[in-house]
Amino acid sequence: MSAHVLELKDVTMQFGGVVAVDSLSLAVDEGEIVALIGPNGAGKTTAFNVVTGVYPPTNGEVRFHDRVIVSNRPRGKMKKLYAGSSRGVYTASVAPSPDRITKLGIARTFQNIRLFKDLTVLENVLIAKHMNIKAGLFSAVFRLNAKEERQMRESALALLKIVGLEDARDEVASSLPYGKQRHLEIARALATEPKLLLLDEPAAGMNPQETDELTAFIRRIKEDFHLTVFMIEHHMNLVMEISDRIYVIDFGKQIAEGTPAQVQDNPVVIAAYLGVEEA
Amino acid sequence: MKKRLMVLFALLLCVAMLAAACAPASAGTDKVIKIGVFEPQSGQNGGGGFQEVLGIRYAKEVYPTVEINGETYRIELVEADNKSDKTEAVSAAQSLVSAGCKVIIGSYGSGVSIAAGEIFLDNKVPAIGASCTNPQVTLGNDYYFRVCFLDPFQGTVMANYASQAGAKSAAVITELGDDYSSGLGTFFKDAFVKLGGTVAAEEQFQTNQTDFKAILTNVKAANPDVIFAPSSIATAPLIIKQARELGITATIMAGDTWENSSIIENAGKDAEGIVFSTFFDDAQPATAEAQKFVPGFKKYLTDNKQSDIIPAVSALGYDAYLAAINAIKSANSTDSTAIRDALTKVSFEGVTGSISFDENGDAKKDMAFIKTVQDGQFKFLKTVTVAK
Amino acid sequence: MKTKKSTKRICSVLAFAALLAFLYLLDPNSMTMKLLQKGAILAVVAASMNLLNGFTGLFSLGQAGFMSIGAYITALLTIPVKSLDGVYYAGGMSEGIRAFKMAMEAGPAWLTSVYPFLALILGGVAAALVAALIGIPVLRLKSDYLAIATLGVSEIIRAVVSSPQMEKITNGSYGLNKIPNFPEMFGGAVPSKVTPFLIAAVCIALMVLLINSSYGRAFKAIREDETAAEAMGVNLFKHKEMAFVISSFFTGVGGGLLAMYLRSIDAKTFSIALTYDILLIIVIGGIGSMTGSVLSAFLVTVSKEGFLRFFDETLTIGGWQVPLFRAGFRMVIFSILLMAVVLFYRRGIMGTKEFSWDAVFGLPGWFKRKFGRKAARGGDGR
Amino acid sequence: MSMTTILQHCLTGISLGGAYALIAIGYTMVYGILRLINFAHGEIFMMAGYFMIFCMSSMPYFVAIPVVILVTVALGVAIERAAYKPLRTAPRMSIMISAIGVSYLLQNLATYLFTAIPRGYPEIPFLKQTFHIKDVSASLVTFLTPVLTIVIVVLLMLLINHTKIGMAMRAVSKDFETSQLMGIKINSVISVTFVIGSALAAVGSILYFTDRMSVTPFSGTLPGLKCFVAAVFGGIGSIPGAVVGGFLIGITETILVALGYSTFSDAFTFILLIVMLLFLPTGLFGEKSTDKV
Repeated sequence: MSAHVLELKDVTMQFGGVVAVDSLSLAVDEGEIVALIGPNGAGKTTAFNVVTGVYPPTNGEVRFHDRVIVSNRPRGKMKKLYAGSSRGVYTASVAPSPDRITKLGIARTFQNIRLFKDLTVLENVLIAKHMNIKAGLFSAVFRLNAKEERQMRESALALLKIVGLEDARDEVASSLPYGKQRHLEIARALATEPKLLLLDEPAAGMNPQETDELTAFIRRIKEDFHLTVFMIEHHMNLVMEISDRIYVIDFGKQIAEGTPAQVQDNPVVIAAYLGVEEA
Repeated sequence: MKKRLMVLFALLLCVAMLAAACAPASAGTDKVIKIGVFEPQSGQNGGGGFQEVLGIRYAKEVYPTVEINGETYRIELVEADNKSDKTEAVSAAQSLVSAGCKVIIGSYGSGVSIAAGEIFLDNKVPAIGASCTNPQVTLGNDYYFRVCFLDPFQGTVMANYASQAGAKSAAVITELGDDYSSGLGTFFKDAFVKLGGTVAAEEQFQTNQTDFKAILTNVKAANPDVIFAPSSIATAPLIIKQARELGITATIMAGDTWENSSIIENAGKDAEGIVFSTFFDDAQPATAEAQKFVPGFKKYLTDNKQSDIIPAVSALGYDAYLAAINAIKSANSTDSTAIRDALTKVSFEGVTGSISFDENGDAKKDMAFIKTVQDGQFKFLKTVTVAK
Repeated sequence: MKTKKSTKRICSVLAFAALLAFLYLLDPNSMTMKLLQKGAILAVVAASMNLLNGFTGLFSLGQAGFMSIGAYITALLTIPVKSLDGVYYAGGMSEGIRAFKMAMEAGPAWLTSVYPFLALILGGVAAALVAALIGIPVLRLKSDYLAIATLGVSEIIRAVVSSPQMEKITNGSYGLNKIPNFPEMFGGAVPSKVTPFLIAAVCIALMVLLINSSYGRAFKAIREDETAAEAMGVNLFKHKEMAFVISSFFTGVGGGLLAMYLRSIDAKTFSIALTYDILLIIVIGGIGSMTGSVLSAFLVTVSKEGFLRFFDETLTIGGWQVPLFRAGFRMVIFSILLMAVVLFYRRGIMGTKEFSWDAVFGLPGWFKRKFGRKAARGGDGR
Repeated sequence: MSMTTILQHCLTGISLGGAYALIAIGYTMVYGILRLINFAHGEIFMMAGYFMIFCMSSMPYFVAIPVVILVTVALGVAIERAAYKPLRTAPRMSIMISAIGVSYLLQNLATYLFTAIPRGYPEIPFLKQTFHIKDVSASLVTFLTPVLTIVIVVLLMLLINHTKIGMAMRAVSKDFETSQLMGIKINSVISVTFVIGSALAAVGSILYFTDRMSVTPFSGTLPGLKCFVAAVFGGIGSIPGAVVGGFLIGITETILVALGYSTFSDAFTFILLIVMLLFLPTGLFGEKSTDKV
């Protein structure tokens, strides 16, 4: 079998006494759209943050194309907790800063939109392009990299065209309508030329019609950019319609996994969601 | 929109200011000659500076005009506050020069004088320092003169006094980053050691430091006969009071800055018995000029609602003014270069003794007055003479 | 109406020529000249502080310290050998440096002509190096911790400079003087009075180029949202350090220029108050606008030391002495002004806007609208 | 160094530390709640000094002291209302600038009103009576300062841990927004914080200046910064921390000066700060907080 694009093994994230993610293991394969769902506070975003290197996990490792990108060994109390347990204990300690992970080809969006508010739409995308700039400081300051700069602008504009923001290029990001801001955030993520795209509740706060547009949009970019998509989402119809597989977690633990159909009639999932689900 | 308004406002202001600034500085009519007063009237040395200004103003009342080849010229004083701050000193000095002053008097505090010296030199306008005692002021500056003695001299004087008073060991306390304090301290040390004394303790403190307990504790441990603590009038009372509180009984000595009533006010009874050197004492009018100056200036002080103790710096300010007009007379022209040349040759009876300048432009003085505080009054002790 | 590019070019050239002509005509020893020179110097420092605080969002209060490094290095290198003994009259000077200076002065003509500029650059470089070292630990700190730490750094630098241990080099308490004035450029083609303006112009131009480059965008991204910037592949530490070092370099150069302007410096000159004055400038100018910083640098200097002096002098109108007017009043006014700006015009003169001819040409039209004359013809630039 | 000298130094250090501790508490409380370095705190302390001078000139000390405390509190609260409240929603930087602006203003105002020449601090008779234990000599205040500090801190801790307002304060410092939602009157809590902080600053200034006898417009600046460092050192937000920090800085400073490194006595404080922030960013007693993404 081909190596997974993304693989989490026994990832545990503990804040003080709270175990936000509890030895979570999952895998995402080439070209899939996988959704991670679960009630509020189930630890979905935390999982994302571990993958993107915002927090080093308490234990466990994350592999990207079979290469360990994040890994940590249990320390202090946790050691005892893991002593003699069947769960894997990881001795390597790999904790790269988020920008390194982005460079590897994992891009993300944020639950609460995090655009560069006072900068223009174009600038927002250009910043993502800065990552693999070749020109050094000197040549950048003296504009010796005019060609590179032009290319950056062109590809940025191309992206804006795709998300339908090319007319708004010079507007300030914060002045865009909510839906557009989501699109811009995705465009910005795409600008880092990722292989894997992590979407954190892309449809949050969207009306059904906008949601449908988004669904189509995600499909389209997945094809155009040969992406693998891993998303957190609450809108069930979006999730069910778009995703190939679904992981359900509750209280940091995985409680179900499978195709939308399977998950839908899984009693555990229903139990977990009863009264909690808001979509 | 508001922003736009601000921009416009700003631009207009700029233009207005430039226009104002560019307006030709009135070069003075042929009947008036301008003398610049370059003194701190605010900031750390504001107090002392003002006393110096008073002396100069009074001098102008006494000699309001000067004869230049037959014509009487009215003298006009132009004052600029240098805020005892080097960065401000440059522009203040420049403002005087631009105002067309032919001679400049000042400043209290050597630092600002040194900074301004370059400006006066560039513009070939002679300056006469009243109480700036640091060697640097006149050194290598042909346009700077001064009517007071120098720190090396002052340091030696105090060292002599100390050893004459039978002191064998001394503690020296100086302010870090302050040329006056550190300089005077060094010169005292050298002289005192030459005279066979020992320096028991050397302590430094920071500008604006208010707690001298730790330093003084060390001093107390060293148990010297005298403490030499040249410092600004800001820190003087602190040192005195805290020393006494720690039970230090040694005589505390310092330089000319300490002749300022604010020290007595702040240090109260603890100030009793401090000793310092100064340039002038109204009880000992050395010259005819002085005899005429003392009563006149006392009256002037009371008219201006000041205490009628004559501060030495006022006397020096007066002398600096005299030097200026004498030079103008003998130069017999309003050309500042000519006045400068004349200054090198002048010799006259001032309030603080007969004054003439050596090749550095320093007054040839060999006598200092030692004063102390008794019953909350400054009191003349003796004069000390040191052959240069 | 958008103005044609050519028109703008012409305007810029004309404006620049006019300024230059004005400077050339101005008497080098006039008050105006001195104030403008100081303004230009402060403009450089303010711009570099803005690069850090306004564009990268790092609230640093270390300016005075880095200025002192630049100033001391420049002074050390440029003080002519003949006046060294006079300057170091108390402690004497380290022989190594003296020897080096002698060698330099003995050097060929071309060397002596560029030497002052080398001194300035070295001053900047020294400041930058110190910044680079300090940045490694300090830049890990966030907002106000960073502020207080950098403020501490500047105090530490000041302590070291004035310490007796450094006396042979920095002349400890006595400070350095006999510093030569601004040098001429291009064999006198540019008289010394104009030099500071040219240098300032170059420095500021460089900074503007930087913030408009791709790296500048990365800086802004960090200002806007560190987490997002990192998620977009911007290496936080690298870029923060970059901004800190570059800013410190120009601050150092500014310090060097200040030394040439003052002609005599000591550790006291570079106290926290100096940093606050520069902060005042960038706040009034608008944090995040280079134009603003430059504009208000001149505005503040000229008003503070030029035409507002009268606040400090006792003013009597027709025998009646105006109250309040006495020494110190000027500074009170300025601090009140600062508070007013902070509280009511938080964006300062320019906000984050930069100068553009469009805006200028827009002004009349905008005026019409502003003061409700007839319907505006020809709107403003945007 | 003889025994008595060492004792004398210890005494100086401890009493200095006591005064620092009192000021540091003001910083730590304000920071704990507003996440703002109240740069003006040092100046409030300085102004309290001047208030005392004027009060004592017209009334006996037992009247003057409470009056001074009241006036200082008024000043502190006024500053909060005028300079910080309007900026509550503004970005962090502008609030800090506002704080710096206030201290700049107070300093210049003091220079303008009272000139830069130091004013002698009035002597409070019973505080100034000097003791001589063998060669060690010091005034009552020197002994009193640390004692008083401890007492005040204990009272403060009781207030914070066992009263409603104290609970509110703790809540606000834990989470500003949430506690607001929980119906805590943020503004009154903040005011109370400033009241306590300024009051302590006033007490601190009385002890500090009685021991050092003169006030200048700049007397506040350095103690202010040092006390902030003390607060950081002890762990911002933690009152016992601030006290420990205060004493520690006071004592180390004295030791350095005693050893003849007065040049670096101030610098050292900041070196301490930087080192602390690097290796123990939350200070001695501060608790860790992870910023949410």
